[in-house]
Amino acid sequence: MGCTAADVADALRAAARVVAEHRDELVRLDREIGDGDHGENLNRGFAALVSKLDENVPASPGGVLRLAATTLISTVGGAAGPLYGTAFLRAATSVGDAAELDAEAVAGALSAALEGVVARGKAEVGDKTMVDALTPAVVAARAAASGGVRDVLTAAAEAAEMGAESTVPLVARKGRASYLGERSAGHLDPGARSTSLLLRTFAGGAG
Amino acid sequence: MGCTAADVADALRAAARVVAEHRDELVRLDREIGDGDHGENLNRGFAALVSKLDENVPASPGGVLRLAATTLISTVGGAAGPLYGTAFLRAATSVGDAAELDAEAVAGALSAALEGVVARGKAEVGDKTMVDALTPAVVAARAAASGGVRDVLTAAAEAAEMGAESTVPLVARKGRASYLGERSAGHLDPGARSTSLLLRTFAGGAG
Amino acid sequence: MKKIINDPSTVVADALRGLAAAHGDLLDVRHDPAVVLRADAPVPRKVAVISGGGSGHEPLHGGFVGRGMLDAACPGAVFTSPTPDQVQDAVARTDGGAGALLIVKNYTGDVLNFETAAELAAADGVEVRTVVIDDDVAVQDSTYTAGRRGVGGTVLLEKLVGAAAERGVDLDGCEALARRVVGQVRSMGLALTPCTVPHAGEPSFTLGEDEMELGIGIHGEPGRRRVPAGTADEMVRALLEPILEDLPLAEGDRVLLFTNSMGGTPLIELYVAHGIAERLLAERGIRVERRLVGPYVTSLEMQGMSLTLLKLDDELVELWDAPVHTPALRWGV
Amino acid sequence: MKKIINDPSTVVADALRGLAAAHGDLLDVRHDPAVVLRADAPVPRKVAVISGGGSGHEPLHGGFVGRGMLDAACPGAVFTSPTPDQVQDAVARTDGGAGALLIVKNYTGDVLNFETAAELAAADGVEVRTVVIDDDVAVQDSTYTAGRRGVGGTVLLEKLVGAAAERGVDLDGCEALARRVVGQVRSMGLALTPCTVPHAGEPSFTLGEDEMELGIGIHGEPGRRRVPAGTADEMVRALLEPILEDLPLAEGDRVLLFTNSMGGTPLIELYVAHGIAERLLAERGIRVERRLVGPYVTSLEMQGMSLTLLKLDDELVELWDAPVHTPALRWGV
Ligand SMILES: Nc1ncnc2c1ncn2[C@@H]1O[C@H](COP(=O)(O)OP(=O)(O)O)[C@@H](O)[C@H]1O
Ligand SMILES: Nc1ncnc2c1ncn2[C@@H]1O[C@H](COP(=O)(O)OP(=O)(O)O)[C@@H](O)[C@H]1O
Ligand SMILES: [Mg+2]
Ligand SMILES: [Mg+2]
Ligand SMILES: [Mg+2]
Ligand SMILES: [Mg+2]
Repeated sequence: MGCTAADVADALRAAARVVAEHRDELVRLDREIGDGDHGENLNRGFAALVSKLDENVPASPGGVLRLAATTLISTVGGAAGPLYGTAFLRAATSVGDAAELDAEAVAGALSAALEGVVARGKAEVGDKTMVDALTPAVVAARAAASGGVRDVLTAAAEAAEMGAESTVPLVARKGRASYLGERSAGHLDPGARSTSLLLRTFAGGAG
Repeated sequence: MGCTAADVADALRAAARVVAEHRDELVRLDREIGDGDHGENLNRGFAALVSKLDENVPASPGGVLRLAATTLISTVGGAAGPLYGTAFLRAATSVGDAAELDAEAVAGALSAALEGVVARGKAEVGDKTMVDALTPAVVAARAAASGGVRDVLTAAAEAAEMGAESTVPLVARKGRASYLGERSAGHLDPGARSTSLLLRTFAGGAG
Repeated sequence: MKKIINDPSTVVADALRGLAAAHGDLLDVRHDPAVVLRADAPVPRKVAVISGGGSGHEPLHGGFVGRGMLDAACPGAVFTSPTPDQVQDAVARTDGGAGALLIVKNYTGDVLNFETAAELAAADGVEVRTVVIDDDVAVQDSTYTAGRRGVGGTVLLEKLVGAAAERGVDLDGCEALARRVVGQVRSMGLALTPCTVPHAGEPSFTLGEDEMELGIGIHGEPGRRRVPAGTADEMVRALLEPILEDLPLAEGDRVLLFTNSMGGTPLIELYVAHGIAERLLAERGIRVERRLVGPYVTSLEMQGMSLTLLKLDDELVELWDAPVHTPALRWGV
Repeated sequence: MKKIINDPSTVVADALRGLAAAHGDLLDVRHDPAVVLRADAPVPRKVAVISGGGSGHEPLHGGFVGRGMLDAACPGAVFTSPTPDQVQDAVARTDGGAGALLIVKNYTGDVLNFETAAELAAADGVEVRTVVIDDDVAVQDSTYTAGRRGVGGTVLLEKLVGAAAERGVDLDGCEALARRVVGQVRSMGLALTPCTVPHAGEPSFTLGEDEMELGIGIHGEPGRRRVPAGTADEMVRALLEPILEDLPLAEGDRVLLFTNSMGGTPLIELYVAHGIAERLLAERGIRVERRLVGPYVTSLEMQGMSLTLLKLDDELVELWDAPVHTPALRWGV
């Protein structure tokens, strides 16, 4: 019951739909404490990814993740482009060329993704960024790794959701929202929100 | 009971007060069908005139009218500056260097003023300009010229008021309001309104 | 009304002080009466080219004073024509013995005030000619109106006549050139938002969220028609078509295309519009050989744009390319 | 939202088409990936000076491509940093064998994307240096933030480094100059109105009739503080004082004063502000030796302004005065 290249591709197509549905919400969140483009940026990137997947789905889960990485890097821009791009790139590297991913592999991929985001963006938990969603997700995923892939992703998604919510009272210390100082408190971080949306989608679509 | 230089100067000071009071109204009227500066322009001009009169009141009524003319010409700008300037200049010429103006002289001055405005601006009655206020005022002034100066000015003021009102339904054919075509109908012409205000003030203040 | 001003009644004088500080190498800015002069005025034996008008259209006209363009500009109050004494002073200070050409935008106030000024300057012994520009095709039925307004074409006229005067063309020649340019330049504008005159304090008109004013002038006056705003393609067509109806151009004709912002429209939108206008003209076989894109004839902070087309020939191309050194237009020096 | 656009998702490409049409003599505008190149790129043996960033700040950066300034600009989506492949392409197409200097405004997105691009370009065999500009004094406590933003100072940096590269200064020299300039340029901005990003469709923030945002960046992000709007004198002081606190200038020091419009503020107001800034600096004995006034680093149609001060010395004055020929800045040619 592992996760194949087709499963990963399906999960990414589902993610593209969810991003499109939540585009305006993410734009609004980013307008409040950023520059109002997060939903648009991700939507442009995931739409481009779907086009690429329509042309050709790589043979391995790692190949699909690598395609996601390069596509997002070359189409999203902004902070989220390189950060999500690096996340997918590290995840791809972490799974190597395995034909199927088991729960351990998925948890390991999430963990690698987080390391990539932190390596690029230098954010810590509490800085009010996507790291606040991804960090608890990785902890929960690791704890659930003895179960199935779906258990891992469900645990990650739930933790990410709580992690995202936890950004509301925070004063931002990274990214554009940090320019607002105290005025950034009281708002949900758009990148944390998108991370939680993506993980929830992967959990829903995972085999 | 003629009108002396001091009387003319007092009438002009009173006019400056009335223009200041009605500045915003004239701006609003001009904003509706013009460029929103008529009240500001006249106010600037009459304020400058008061400063000059504070320095020195010329000896004759004609001298005072000439001072009004040159001051308005060099401070008002726009269409109203040259038009009112010419009106006062022609009025000054028409009264010559008489020390006092009788009813005939006042009616003659108004008549000369109208001729000046028409010579400069080429507007006819019905074009929705100050000419629509000044023309009936001159007719009424002439008819009242056998009475006193106050009769002449009161008759002129009343006729000017009706003339100004008559501009409301008109489609402008001269000045800035003409660019609006049919859309200029339904609005009082600012220049006609200021003409009627000035004449009403002169009537109130005349000896 | 939120504006970067201290006081509506001093805004023109305050802005002139800033202009003088910014461009002291090019300009000699005088107050009482307010006149913006070329720093090296008067230029001996050169026709003096002088313009002016209400303020609020910056960089018009003060931004176009300098070598190869205007010798002097006379700024009136915001949206109010200057007074005759300003123009008389400008003529006196720029007269190099070859006479003066006054470029007047066709508004009743401007025409009347420059008319008086021309008389005063002539009485001072300077030969003065006046050319009135009326390039705005939005004003129709000119028998029933004050006639067409002078808008975007003014900057092209000032550049071309300024170049001719700089080359030593005499007063007759400058006047003839100016009349020729006026005959072959046409403009049309639209507004997406109104502007607020400082002393009025309220917007010049109000527009619904999806409306635009078509055929506006440059004084915040409402346009001829209020229509749905539409796409950039539709807006550009709405401006270009009346111009092309009025200025008959054949396939292969050469033009200068001037895409002008009314002040508040950002450059990114202006370039979108310019690209569309170029495409539409190319489709008709009209050759755009020179272009000007930017906020050059503005209406305070109004959002909107105008298009201007000038029919070109070799002489006009050469004059357009001639060196110019002013605060707002500069090349060849 | 009323804008002169056809479609929010094509606005950058459409504007680039207009830019190409307007300045075909100066620029080579490419799509997929979007890059604005000097028409004569690559220039052999010259350091390539490259910048880029989100669109919506026009004329920054595309309007500064040309002789004596940038070799290439990489426009991202509106207010979104460009992607690494754009920058990699720009480096490849402008590399004249002397390496490339990337000028990056300090925003997380820009820094990350240019970082990746620099790695890719280095892998392509081009020597690449990156200089990050962070001149915005509005951002305090930089340990608790993403650090100061790059704003108005960027255009001065691009001009100065572009001039050095044009004179044949090598990559080390250009980099050192750039770091020196970054060390002595400071800016601060305010907004009177928000702007509307086309794809967002709603204003980036809302302001009361008498409020202004102090310490805004250039992406429509709210500022640090919301304060009463006040007079022009007060506004200019509110910008100048934090700059002077941060950039210690002694009496007699020489500066370049850059008075920048955020896009929607009309030139008449900008000159009012510039005049005040000159007066305040003169009162402190600081010598304004060069100035730039206009909408050069904008935030779409936002009304507001920023001030930038650059401490000058003979070398910087000479580089500032050196010829430049781009769509938005031109002199000496
Ligand atoms: N240094 C960082 N580390 C991790 N995440 C970051 C960092 N900076 C910004 N982010 C995330 O990126 C999100 C903003 O993305 P986006 O709006 O697409 O980019 P930009 O800020 O360039 O407009 C923020 O909400 C935050 O979650
Ligand atoms: N040709 C004309 N003849 C007579 N009066 C005119 C003419 N043109 C304009 N006016 C008058 O001038 C008034 C406008 O004056 P004002 O607003 O001061 O000048 P401007 O139109 O230049 O802004 C109009 O309301 C009208 O009464
Ligand atoms: Mg953002
Ligand atoms: Mg008016
Ligand atoms: Mg006026
Ligand atoms: Mg962004």
